[in-house]
Amino acid sequence: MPERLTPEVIALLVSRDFADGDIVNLGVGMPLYCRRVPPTDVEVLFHSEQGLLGFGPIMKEPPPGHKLQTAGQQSVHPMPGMSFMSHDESFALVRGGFVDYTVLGALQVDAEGNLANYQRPGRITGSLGGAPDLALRARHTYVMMTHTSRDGEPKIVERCTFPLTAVRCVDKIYTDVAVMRIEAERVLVEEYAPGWTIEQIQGITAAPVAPAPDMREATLA
Amino acid sequence: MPERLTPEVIALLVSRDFADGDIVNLGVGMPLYCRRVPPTDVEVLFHSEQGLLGFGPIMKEPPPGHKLQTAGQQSVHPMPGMSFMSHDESFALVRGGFVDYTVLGALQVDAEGNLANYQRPGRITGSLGGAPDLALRARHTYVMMTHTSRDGEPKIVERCTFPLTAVRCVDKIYTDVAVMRIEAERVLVEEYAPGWTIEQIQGITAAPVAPAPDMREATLA
Amino acid sequence: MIDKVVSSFDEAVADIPSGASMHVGGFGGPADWPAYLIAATARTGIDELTISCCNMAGVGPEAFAKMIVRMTEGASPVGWNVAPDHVTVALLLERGQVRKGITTFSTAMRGAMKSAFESMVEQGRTELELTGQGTLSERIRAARAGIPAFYTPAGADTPWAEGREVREIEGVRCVLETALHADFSLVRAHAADRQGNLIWDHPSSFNATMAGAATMTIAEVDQIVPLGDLKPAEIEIPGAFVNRVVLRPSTPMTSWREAH
Amino acid sequence: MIDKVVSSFDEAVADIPSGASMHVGGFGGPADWPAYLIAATARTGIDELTISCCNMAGVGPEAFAKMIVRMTEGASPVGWNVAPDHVTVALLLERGQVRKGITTFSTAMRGAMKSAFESMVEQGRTELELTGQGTLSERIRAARAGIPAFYTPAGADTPWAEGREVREIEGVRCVLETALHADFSLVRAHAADRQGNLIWDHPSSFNATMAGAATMTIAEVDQIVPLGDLKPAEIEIPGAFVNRVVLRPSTPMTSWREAH
Repeated sequence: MPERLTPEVIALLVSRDFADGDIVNLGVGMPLYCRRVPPTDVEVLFHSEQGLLGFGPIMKEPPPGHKLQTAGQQSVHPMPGMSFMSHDESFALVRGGFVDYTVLGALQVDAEGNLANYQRPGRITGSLGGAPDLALRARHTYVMMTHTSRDGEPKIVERCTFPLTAVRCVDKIYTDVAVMRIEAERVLVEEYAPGWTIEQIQGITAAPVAPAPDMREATLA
Repeated sequence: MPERLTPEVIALLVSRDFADGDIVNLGVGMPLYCRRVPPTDVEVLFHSEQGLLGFGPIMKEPPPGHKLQTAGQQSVHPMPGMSFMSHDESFALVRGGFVDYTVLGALQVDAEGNLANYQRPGRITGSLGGAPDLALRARHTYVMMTHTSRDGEPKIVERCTFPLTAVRCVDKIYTDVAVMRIEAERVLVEEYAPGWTIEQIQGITAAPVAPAPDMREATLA
Repeated sequence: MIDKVVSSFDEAVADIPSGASMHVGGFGGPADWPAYLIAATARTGIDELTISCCNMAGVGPEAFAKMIVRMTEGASPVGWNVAPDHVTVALLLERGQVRKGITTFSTAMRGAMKSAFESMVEQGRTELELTGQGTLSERIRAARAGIPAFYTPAGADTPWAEGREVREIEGVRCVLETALHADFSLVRAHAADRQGNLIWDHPSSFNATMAGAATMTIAEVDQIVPLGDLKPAEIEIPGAFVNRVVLRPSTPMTSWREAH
Repeated sequence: MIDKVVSSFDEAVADIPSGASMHVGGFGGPADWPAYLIAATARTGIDELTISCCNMAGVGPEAFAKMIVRMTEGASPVGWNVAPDHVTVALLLERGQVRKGITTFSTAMRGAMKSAFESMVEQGRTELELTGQGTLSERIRAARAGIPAFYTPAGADTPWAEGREVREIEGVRCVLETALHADFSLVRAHAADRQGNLIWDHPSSFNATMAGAATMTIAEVDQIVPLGDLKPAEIEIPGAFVNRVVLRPSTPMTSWREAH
C-alpha cells in the first residue's frame, strides 16, 4: 500500500478552504493540527467551546498557571481581537450558524453524512462534547480522521452502526488517504494521497466510493 | 372627602418593605417616586429594563450627553456595584424570578389580581413595555396609582374590562387613599389615608373591599 | 485581513431593499439609537419595511417640527428631533416606510401627543404587533442563538398573546414564541474595532440583543479603536455577530436629510 | 448592607443536603474549576447528589494517586490531582457521592485510563445522562432566564436525545428540551465584590452559565475587591445571580481533606 498522509499534511489540506473572517472550530485530537498550520495570509478566528474566540497559536512552553487553553487543554497565545464569553453564548454562536467550519474527529461517518463520534459499541458511557451542535449548525462540517481504525476497520461506512451524534451533517471527509465529499448520499473522492488508486481506497472503505468529476492527486500548491 | 396622599408619601409607604439586597424595578410615572425616597439604611438595587442594575439617585441637572438613565428617561447617578447588561439578560433576570419588587402603574386592577395597564378601551394601539414579565415573575407585584382615574372612575374593579397585561399577579395596591392586599380574590384594606373610612374607600372602588384583620391608619413611623 | 468598517452610512444601508425586515436598536435617550443608520435608511426611500424595535412610540420629526413652529409662533424648526443625532425609528414611520411594526411601546408617553406609529395605524397604513419586552428580547436572542421556539409564561391568557399555542409546564401556563430573525439589524454601540467587536459604556439594551439576530448586522459607533485595544473580557458582542461598522461624525450633522 | 462573602468553604457548603441537585462549573484546566468548593462538598460526606457538569471525565484522585504510586515505584502520592487546587468533580464521583451525572464528557480522554464516572456507571452506582454542550448550556441558561422549555435542532433522530418530543419547525426537526434548575450552583470566577458581582480573566465557560440557575449560587474566587472597583460594563454576572462568595487561599492547600 502507498504511504499515508501525516496529520500535519491533512491539516494543511483542510486549511486551504479557510478564508478571511472565517470562524473555525477544531475538535480535540487530530483536528487541532489545523491550529499548528494556520494560513499565514488569511485572518481566521478560531473558536473554542468554553467561550473563546480568536485565540492565537499553540504555546510551546506555557508558564505555570497559564489559563488560556483550547477545549483540548492545549495552552495558546492571546491574539488581538480575541473575545471571551460564557458557554451559553459560545453555543449561541454555534447554534446560530456563525461557525463557518467545524473540523471533527469521528468513529464512523456514512454515505448519508451521518456522524458517529461519541460512543463505542458495547460501552455504556460516552462523550458528546460540543459535537452535536457544531456538526449540525456549522456552515461546513468536515471530518478529519484516519481512514481506518487502529484495528484496521473501515470508518467510512454505508450506514453507521455506532450511535449517531448528529444526522446528515458531514460535508467532507479528510483522511490520511483521501479527501472526499458527501453528495446525494454518495462518497465522492475529490483528492487521493500520492500513489493511491480509487480501487485501493475502496478496499479500505465500507461504503461505495466514486471518483468526483474533478478527482486529482492531493497537493498543497 | 378627606385629603389624598401625595405621590411622595405613597412612595414612602411602598418603600417600607424594601430590605437589604432587594432588587426593585420601578415603572414609569408615579412608581419612580420610589427612587426619590430611597431607604437610607438599606441597600436596595434598582433595576431598569434596558439592562441597568443598581443605579443611583435621580440627577437634578444632568450634563449634556449624560447617558445613564432609567427606563423613563430620568438621568441618574452611577453607584458602586452597578452593572450593565443586554436587554435579553435584563429580562432573564426578570423572568428568572430575581426581581423582588416591581412597582407598576395601572389603568385597572381587579379582585383576582389581574392587571390592565397597556391599552385604553377603544384604542387600537398600546404600550406593554416590560410589564408582562415584571408583573408575573417579580416576587412581589405592587401597583401604585391614584385610586380613581382623572375622570373620577374607579380603577379597582371586580373584573377588569380593559385588556389584561398579565393575570393573577398583583399582590398589593398602593393608592392615594389606601394600601390594599389581594387575598383569595378579595380586596383587603390594610391601611387607610388619615381621615378616610372604609365606607368612603368603598364609595370610590368598584370591587367589594373589606378591612384586613389588622387594618390601621397609614403611618410612616 | 478582516475589515468591517464602511466609510459612510449611505453605503452601509444601500443594499436594504423595500420589503426588508429590520431589527432597530434603541430604547430611551439619544445614546441608545442607531440614529445615523435610521436617517440613511430614510434617505433611501425604501418602504414596506417590517421593523422590530422596542420603542416605536416616538413623535416623528415633521410632527415635532410643526409643533415647535406652533410653540415658537412661526420660528424656523430646528428642534432636537430633526438633527440626525436625535432621530428615532419614528422618522421611518412618519414617512410611511413601515408596513408593520413589532414593538413594546406604540403610544406616546405624554397623553396629548400622538406617536407617528399611532397615526399610521389609525390610517390603516401600518400594522402593529404589540408584545412585551421580555418576549421581544428573548425572541430576538433566540434568533441569534439558533433556538427556533421557546415557551414563556408572559402573555398566557391575555389578549396581546392571543392565538399562540398554550401549554402548561410544571403548573405554569406558557405560550409558544418563535425566534424573530430579520434581514438586517441596525444597532448602536460605543466602540468597535475593525473585526466588529463591540463594547458599550452604558446599558446595551436591544442593541446587543439584536446584533447577530439578522442576516446582516450593521453597527453605528462613536469610536473605532485599533485591533487589540478592546480587552477580551470587555467585548460584549464579538465581531462574529457583526457584518459592518460605521463611525458617527465627530461634529453632529444638522439635518437627517444630509447625505453621509 | 449587602455582604455575600462567606469566610470558609466548609461554611459555604454546610447546608447542601444529601440528595441535592448541583450545577458544578468546570471545563478544562484548573482555573475553570470551583475546586475548593468541590473539596469542601467531599468533606461533608453527603451523597445521592445529582450533578450537572460539562466535564465529568476526570480520573479520581485516589485512582490517580495509586497510578502515581505504581509509576514512582511506591513513593508517597502527592500527585497534582490530590491537592485541592486540582480537584475536579471526579473526586465526588470516586467517593460514591453522586447518584446521577448530567454531562457531555463521561469517558476519559486518554484511552487506557477509566474515568471515575465510567467505573461508577459500570458498577451500577451512578446514572449517566449524556447530552451535548449546546443543549446542556442552553438548558441551564433557560433555568436562570425563566424559560421553562425550548426547541433545539441538536439531538433530533439520535439515540442520545431519544424520548424527547420532536417537532418540525420551519423544515428543521427539533427536540423539546426543558430548563435545568438545581438546588445549588458551585462556580469559579476570577474576582468578586461584596455584592457578588463576578468577573473572569479567561473564558467563563459554564461558570457564568450556571450562576443564577440554582436556588443558591456559591462562587469561589481568586480575589475579592472593594465595591466599585469592578466597572459596570465589565461585570459579566451581576450579584443578583450570586448568593455567596468565598475567597481561595493565597497559599494553595496541599490536601483536599484539610478543613478550610
